[in-house]
Amino acid sequence: MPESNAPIRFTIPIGPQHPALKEPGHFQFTVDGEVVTSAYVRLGYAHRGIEKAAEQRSWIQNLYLIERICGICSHIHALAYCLAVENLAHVEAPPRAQAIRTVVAELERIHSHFLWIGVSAHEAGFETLFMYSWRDRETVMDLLEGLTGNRVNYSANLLGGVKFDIDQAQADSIRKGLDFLEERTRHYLDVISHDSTFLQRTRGIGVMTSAQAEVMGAVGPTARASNVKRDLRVEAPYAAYKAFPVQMVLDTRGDLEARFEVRLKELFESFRLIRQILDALPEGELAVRLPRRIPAGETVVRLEAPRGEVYYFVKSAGADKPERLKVRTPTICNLTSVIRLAVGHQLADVPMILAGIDPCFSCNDRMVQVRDTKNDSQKLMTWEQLRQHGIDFYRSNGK
Amino acid sequence: MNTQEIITLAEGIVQQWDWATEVSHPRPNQLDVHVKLLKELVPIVVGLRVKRLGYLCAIVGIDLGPEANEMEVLYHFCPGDVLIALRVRVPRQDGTVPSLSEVIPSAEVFERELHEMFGIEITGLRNTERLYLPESWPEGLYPLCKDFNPASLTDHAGEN
Amino acid sequence: MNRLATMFPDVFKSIFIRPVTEKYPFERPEKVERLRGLLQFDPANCSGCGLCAMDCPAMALEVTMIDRKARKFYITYHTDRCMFCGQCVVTCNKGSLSMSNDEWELASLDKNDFTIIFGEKPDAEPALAGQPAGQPEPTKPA
Amino acid sequence: MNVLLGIASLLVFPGGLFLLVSGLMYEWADHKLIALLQNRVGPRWFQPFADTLKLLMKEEIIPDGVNSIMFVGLPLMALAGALTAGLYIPLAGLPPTFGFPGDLIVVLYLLSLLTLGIGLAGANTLDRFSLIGATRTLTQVFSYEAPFLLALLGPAMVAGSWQVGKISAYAGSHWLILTQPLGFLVAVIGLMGKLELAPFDAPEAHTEIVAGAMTEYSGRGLALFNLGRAVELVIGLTLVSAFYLGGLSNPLWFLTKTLALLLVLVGIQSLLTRLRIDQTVGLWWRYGVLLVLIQWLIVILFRGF
Repeated sequence: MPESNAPIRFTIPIGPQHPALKEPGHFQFTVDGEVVTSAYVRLGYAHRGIEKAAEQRSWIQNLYLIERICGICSHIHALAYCLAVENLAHVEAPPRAQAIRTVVAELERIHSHFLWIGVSAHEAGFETLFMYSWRDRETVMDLLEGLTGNRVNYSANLLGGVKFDIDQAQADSIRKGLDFLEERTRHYLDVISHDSTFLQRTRGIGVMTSAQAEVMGAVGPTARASNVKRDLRVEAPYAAYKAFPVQMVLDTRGDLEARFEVRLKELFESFRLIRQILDALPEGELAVRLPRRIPAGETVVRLEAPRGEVYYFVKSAGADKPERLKVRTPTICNLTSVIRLAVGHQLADVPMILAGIDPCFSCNDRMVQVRDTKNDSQKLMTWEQLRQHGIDFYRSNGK
Repeated sequence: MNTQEIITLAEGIVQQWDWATEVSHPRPNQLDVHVKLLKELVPIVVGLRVKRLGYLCAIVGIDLGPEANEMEVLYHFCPGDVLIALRVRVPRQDGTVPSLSEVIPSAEVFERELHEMFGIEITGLRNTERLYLPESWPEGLYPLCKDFNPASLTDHAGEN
Repeated sequence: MNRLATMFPDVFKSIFIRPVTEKYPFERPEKVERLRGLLQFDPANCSGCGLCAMDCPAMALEVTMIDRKARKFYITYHTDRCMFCGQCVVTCNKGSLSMSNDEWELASLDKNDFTIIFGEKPDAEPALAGQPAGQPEPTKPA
Repeated sequence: MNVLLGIASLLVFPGGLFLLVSGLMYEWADHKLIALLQNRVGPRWFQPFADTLKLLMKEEIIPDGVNSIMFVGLPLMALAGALTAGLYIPLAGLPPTFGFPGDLIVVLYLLSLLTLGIGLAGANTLDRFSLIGATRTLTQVFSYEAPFLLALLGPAMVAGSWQVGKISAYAGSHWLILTQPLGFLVAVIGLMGKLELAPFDAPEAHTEIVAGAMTEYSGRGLALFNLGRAVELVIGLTLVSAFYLGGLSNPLWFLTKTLALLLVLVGIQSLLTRLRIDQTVGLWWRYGVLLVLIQWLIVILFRGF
């Protein structure tokens, strides 16, 4: 309750159940008229205790548990887990399996980005773009279904390889689908960068500078739209990205429009990469066998999910179950940064800013509380302050 | 900066605390730093951060079990494809680590999760409200500890 | 050049084409070759080893051994627990399991329809039934 | 006999029942056409009726902290206003049932009653979405009302009368869309603002503020507001097409012209992104008013006075 002589603040709660959010999350925005003066997040409504559950299941069973962390980027989670387990077991999946994993990962990226265009268009109130982008998303989902037998939760991975092969007919249907999708992507890129009513809602909104993005630890397309070079496919190539490199898509503007453009331009890279892999699919086995007990050790795997960097820490004690499994998803990194950007914007822009990072709360699987009042935001240090802080620390240590 | 340069740079920074740390290379792109003196943790982090090696990927807590009677906290910094792991050991009961949130804002989330899941106290954390466990979660029960038994929860399930 | 109504070509075209909406119960989607539907069992080579049950992440399979020597056993398949991941098909090295690609409409009003018995289940449980093979101690969800 | 006829005209045609049914049918047409443009199937013809029936059958929950008389009364007032306005306009191509000099202004204010009702209903509840929605609704009223009114007064000026029946009769022989295109444009956009159709749906932008002012309404109250809006859709379409599209001389013309106008509205709805409330206000006062004043200037200059 506001104090009697304090200016009356108006708090708008968004979520856990709200039409703008397809997943549960709770946001509180204090508004002054239409302008947001503070923002507050609380997540974790989709917390399922997966990290604990994983300690009680066998290595193989976990693969499917992990795949269900997120419905959109299910493959990348399973892939990260597989790579971690293979790492621990000192096995490498055969090159053909790696290539197929990469194809599925890129198809998933296309699927995720198309979904995201639709969601953000919906937040912006552009229903037609929403409907058309989701219509076209069906194409990539059908491709994935044809390839793996399921539209979501593809279960393409096995510990040590993949389940499904890509034969000539599959490759042809994927190529055909990609041609259509590429044409559509070109069209959507035109729409989001030239439609004047849409640009009114994206241009100059939610600007995050490169320095801010770096300090607050943004990842994925959100960071790249602010010209932060952070793409693990380039920095630390995994699976088949070593043999088939990708280009990093960067933008300097850092606003919503840049985030849109980065994501769509990334799709062209995906199309190109998938075609390239299909043309030069390495021959060989699909999977190698892994022991049921994984040797003791610990490993960290970081992959570039459609939304940004996923991080997996897996520790084995040599048993048939993991000792500790830790997942960190991209949303948690981006949410803390972007929620601060909402302050000072119109309430109408907030759903767009939220959607701009492509939040995934079930992925996130944890709860954040970032109270961002005006005092608190001063806790954020600029590089200069940080440098000074560092010098002070060195001094106090007599160095 | 390539992998080798980053590793060398990081090692150079950590060397300044050689009385408090122990460095090892489990993998070519990984640098493990065992921090033996807790109060040196934040200065080391600042040292890394100033050289732009301070992209904090995650903070991982590991319960080493009742026999070891210790918990391990891992701070993973991931500049490029390098992994710098600061490892800290704390006692299983009343373990305490300093907060990094003054230096790295995004650390707050990870630290609160750490506190919630392992019962490790974080000194200097501004906000210690419940993080991702429900409000009705019993006090002093830390789900990621090895001796936590999920079945014990059924006793509390009827409360709300 | 920024302009209004960039979606006009789509909108105009859609007047002349059919809606893409699938009228599902009336029009059936095309059959997908690799679709993972209901699990099928071929008893020919099955030895009742129970590996499938061990690897099943959803504990949808239970192998019950009646007589280990005579290789008499039956498998209980809980379709309501199954999440159609296909791990059991990969795990089975005898090729006894496969997934149907046209049986995927599994909704039912009767709970009993969700339990399918592979093999022959004796009418009465024998008093000295063997331990469930392969199945680890079932951890009951709280 | 006259009394019976009067009651019939109030309850069945052109008032009451006819307005309600045609309102719901036009609402369906609106949804169906949008679906068509978005490559979807869209609802079947009885969907709005089913929705209304369902809402009428549901329990109406009166939240704590509201003035319950206002809470129940406002939807009634809004619907009554919209239905009354229907008596003064050439519905179904027939001349208006009632008329008196200057009834155009009365019709416009009766139509505003709906928006006002929604705004007050939102302000009446303690819900934060409703309050924001109410603020936005009322802000929007103040931005579109003046240009819309001015745009409809353009035809009144050339017809030399402020009576809907007479203007519509005059417009029957003059296609005013050709002589007053700017006025037509402002009238159409104004109508969309009045009906809170996309892209002017900021007051009920459900990704931001759920259902805006009507968030707390359920059951009967929501049904009445929805009916009121459906009726207003018909009346608005009738007015604009009667004034600008060469009059409504018979039911066939009525159907053709209003549907053609609806198609224009649907096209605009499906092609534009929702405007923020500040952008809406800016649009109206910067361009809407300016355009309509230019139109007036042209009309005045050519009429010569």
